[in-house]
Amino acid sequence: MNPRPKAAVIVFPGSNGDRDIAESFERAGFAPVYVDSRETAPADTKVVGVPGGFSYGDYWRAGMLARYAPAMRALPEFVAKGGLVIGVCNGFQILVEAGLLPGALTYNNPPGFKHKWVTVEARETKQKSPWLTRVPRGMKLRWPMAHGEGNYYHPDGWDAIADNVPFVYDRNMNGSIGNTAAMLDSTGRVFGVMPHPDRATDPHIGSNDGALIFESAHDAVAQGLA
Amino acid sequence: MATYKIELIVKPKAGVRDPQGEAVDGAVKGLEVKGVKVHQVGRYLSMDVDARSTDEAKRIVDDLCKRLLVNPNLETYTARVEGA
Amino acid sequence: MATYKIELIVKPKAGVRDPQGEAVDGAVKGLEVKGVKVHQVGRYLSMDVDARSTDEAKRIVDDLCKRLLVNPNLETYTARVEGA
Amino acid sequence: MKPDLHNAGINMGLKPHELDHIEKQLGREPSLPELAVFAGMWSEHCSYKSSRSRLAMMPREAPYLLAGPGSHAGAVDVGEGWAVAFKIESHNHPSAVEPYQGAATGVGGILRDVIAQGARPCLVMDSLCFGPPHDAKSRHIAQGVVAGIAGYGNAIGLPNVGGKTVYDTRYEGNPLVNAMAAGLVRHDGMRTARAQGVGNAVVYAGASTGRDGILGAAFASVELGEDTTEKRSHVQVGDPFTGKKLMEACLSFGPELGLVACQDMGACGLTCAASEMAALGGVGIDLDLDAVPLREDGMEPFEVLVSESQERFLFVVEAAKAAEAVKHFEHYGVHAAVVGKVVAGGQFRALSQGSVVVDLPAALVADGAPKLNWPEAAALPPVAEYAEFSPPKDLGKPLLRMLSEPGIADLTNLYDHYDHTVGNRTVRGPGEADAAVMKLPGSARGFALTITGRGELCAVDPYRGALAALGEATRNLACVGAPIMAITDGINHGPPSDPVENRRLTETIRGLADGLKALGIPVTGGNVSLYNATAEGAIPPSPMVGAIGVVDDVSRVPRGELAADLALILCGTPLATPMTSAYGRIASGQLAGSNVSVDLAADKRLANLLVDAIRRGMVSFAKDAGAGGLLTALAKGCVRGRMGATISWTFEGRLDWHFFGETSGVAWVGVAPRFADAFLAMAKTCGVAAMRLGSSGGNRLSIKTGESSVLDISVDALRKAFTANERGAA
Ligand SMILES: Nc1ncnc2c1ncn2[C@@H]1O[C@H](COP(=O)(O)OP(=O)(O)O)[C@@H](O)[C@H]1O
Ligand SMILES: [Mg+2]
Repeated sequence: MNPRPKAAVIVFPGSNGDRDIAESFERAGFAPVYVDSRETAPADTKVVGVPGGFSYGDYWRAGMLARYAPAMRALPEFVAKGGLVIGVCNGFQILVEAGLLPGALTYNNPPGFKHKWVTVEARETKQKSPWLTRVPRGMKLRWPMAHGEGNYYHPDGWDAIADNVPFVYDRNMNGSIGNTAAMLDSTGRVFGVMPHPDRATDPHIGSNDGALIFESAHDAVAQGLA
Repeated sequence: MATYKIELIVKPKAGVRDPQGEAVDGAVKGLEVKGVKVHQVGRYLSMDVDARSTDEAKRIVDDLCKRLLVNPNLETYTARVEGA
Repeated sequence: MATYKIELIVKPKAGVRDPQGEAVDGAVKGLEVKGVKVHQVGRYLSMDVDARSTDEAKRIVDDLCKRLLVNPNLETYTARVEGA
Repeated sequence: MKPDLHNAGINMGLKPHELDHIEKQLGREPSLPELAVFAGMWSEHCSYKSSRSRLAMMPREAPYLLAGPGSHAGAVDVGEGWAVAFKIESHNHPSAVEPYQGAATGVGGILRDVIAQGARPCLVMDSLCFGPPHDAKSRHIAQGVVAGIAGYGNAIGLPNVGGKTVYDTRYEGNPLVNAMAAGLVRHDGMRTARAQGVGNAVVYAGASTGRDGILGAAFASVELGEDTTEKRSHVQVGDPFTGKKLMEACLSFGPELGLVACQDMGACGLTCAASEMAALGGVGIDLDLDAVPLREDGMEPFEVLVSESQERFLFVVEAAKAAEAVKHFEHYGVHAAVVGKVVAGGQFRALSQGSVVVDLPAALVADGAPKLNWPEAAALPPVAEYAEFSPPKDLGKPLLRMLSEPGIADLTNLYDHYDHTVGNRTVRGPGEADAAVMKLPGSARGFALTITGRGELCAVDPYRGALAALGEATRNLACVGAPIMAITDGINHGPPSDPVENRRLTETIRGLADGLKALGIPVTGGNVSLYNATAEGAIPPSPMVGAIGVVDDVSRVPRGELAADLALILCGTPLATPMTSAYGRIASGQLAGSNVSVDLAADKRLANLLVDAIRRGMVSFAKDAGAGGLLTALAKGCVRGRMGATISWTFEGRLDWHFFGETSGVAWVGVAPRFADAFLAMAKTCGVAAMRLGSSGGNRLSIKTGESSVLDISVDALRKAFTANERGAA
């Protein structure tokens, strides 16, 4: 049997979803490794997870600082070589701040942190994403959301991003344009998502709908696509 | 070298919705205070910058804003420099 | 009646712990920017106030700060009034 | 003692007899910093001097109790080699002054107790009492408190999985903010606060020290300098980011890295941590105050000693590994410094600028406060019965009224400020069942926690009110299949200097003690907050009970929301007579009613039945009757499940008391019809009266007694009433 492929989880000071995403990788068949943000992921890493939490306390602006960490600086090259990246919640904010995904995430409207089980719907995107092969278009999934700065904004409006939005909330939760709940880069390999698929991979705790994401990535790696 | 005192204000860019400002405006209205309209809520930061001139101090601040403190998609900023 | 433009800055009271300020200072140091010391992080707010005089505008703002915008246990504020 | 010194001591809050005691024990006059040390450590908060002897009435032993009262946080064995450490702490007064930071630092503080035990925190719960939401000041406090709990807990990454919220005019101006935290630790991973090994280093780690939380009023005397109290003492500000870094650094700092003992710096800061560690270990500690990381200039030695700056820990570390330990903490981004050492003898000493400013027996500081025996009233003032009122003809109106009552009504808007699911352990969070259920790592096994407290009942009868809180905790846990196993308690009371209040305190503790004995379970530790009063008077006695139990298989835990096509069974025997209750208060308009209904034996029988049936996988829905009585409970199940129900039954006595009274030992159970007979048979064996009264389905809640319809209302209308009072929830 092939050894389990490595999934690196970057841990920033203040990250608090690192265990959640690592467990989700593990359930999908990966071998998760934690990588201190001051270091870089092992060379044989196929998949990188940027976890949720309050990196650097989320002071001043969520995700502001993380992009300068060595682990993050290595990501553009990693993606260019075919690596897969997922950022959840604060991880999504970090990927956006780092320029790996377009647009910006700002204060919820109405303002304030909110936790809620939400329903998101899968959409057709221009690029096929290895993160979504198990998620048919139109599928509805239940994940918890838990954020205060998840309001997705793009200066050029919905039309500029519509092709890259793989999930929308079934109703507006935080002010995001077009109810955007997630975003893909132009390669489809970088996936940022505001609600938490990583908290929906254990049927005992609310929903198993998040497992599809991590299993899709595992398929891609198993088929040598990443 | 001299030390310059800088006051930085970062606020929502024109056209970007400002839910925080709206919420504060709503709260003011809730107090039944008339004739007050809150426009924007932003962030304030004070710092000391060592530089050879006001211009250099400004450059350092601009650079810091670009690299870290301001998200150009959402925000603009003004920096006031007080002399050494 | 005239409309006054007010810029309000709310910042941590001297001596009160300012975790944001500490964290942002740490962030700047982390970027290896030398000669910059972040002191305080606070909030900025701009508003229009209808009043008969600068003094009255100031009074309205003071009152609003006391009732809503400023937490006197932790914060102080300065308000700049621009004429009508 | 010189008059100046005496006055300084009194200003700091020490009592004349305590000053005498200090002088006699020392055989000399204390120095000013020494007085500050005593003032802090002998405060009610740190010394329990008014309650200690009475707290000893509570049972505190059980074979599965791995750490009991006196440890940082008590710990119980939950199986598979895991222990859960859990504890309640109050932050009432800080929250009254500064709601956001008061509540936030309350959460930070209780987390550090759990961490000090060696446990990784895995949840927060909170029990809150506020003035009524229509009062603007109370609403402001409530919003600040909830935001503060959210601000700290969410950022540090702990799910808030449930709580209790009460709105009552009697908490106006004196809110109660009790936070409970729990954490997981392997049996062999528990830590001690016992300082040992002469020559070992004392290491400080965490945020730097400022003039935070130094009791301004206590130190406002000329001898201490010209500064105003304003300048000298700041509100404690919480920093969850530092808290998180510190938590990770502490949890990864074990014996292999030289750890000998640890204690968090909470009330009375450095002094409390150092003197208690020394006293526990029977050794002395020398502190070098000049080595303490400071945030502000010009701090005086006494300020450094009693500062309550947040996010700090003190460690005893093997001498040879001290430098490595400092590096360990710095790696995690927190300040650390060697600030002292363990010495022979039993003195707690502090040095500043080369001179000894404090030199006191550690045991005297930590445990030497003379007990305070306040006079006690012989009896409590009698409580009036509710005035007569006639029963409603129909249950609709009162039901809608009950559902919209703040504290009974929907709290989604409150608890959705909290993250419920971070950490991937939350099987049942707020609003999902009567108790929170958490999973153990990599297992189907779990544990359940609930926190409750009924000041409304205790105001009438603290003894029975305390029993009722234990009863409700027992039922709540049983509704998720967990037999109650241990509790932590938060006692919130008025000033014991008032003989009536002091008597109430005795009654409350006696109630808890007798109740625990009846249930056969121990208390693992807790918190006492006295002096909760405003000019309007004392708060009602408000003991909070945080209870834990083990769940064998989390996949069998029923829900508190009704599903379709269940047989609805009422367990227990509701009384149809007047009793102290939310209904009585609302219907009569009086804060009275002398009859607190409680029957722990009935609660225990009910719990045995529920736990057994749930373990067998028979139960889909379970909800006990608490505030609002059994009809309110069923209606909540309907609203949460968006599901109707049809009930029919005949009984004796008044309709309204029957349906809205708060009898012990009563719960609704919903089972698939094929299990109904088996469940009823089990009930009989357990000695629980149980009746199959109807079934779930449709979109109306309809009740018939005999031939007449007493309720027929749409679930939609129920939901509207339940969620109408948006302002109630912060
Ligand atoms: N202060 C609080 N923090 C978190 N959760 C709370 C708080 N107060 C109440 N809750 C949760 O809200 C839900 C409703 O509370 P309550 O009305 O007391 O119980 P129930 O409706 O289940 O009888 C419960 O799940 C409880 O845990
Ligand atoms: Mg209950």
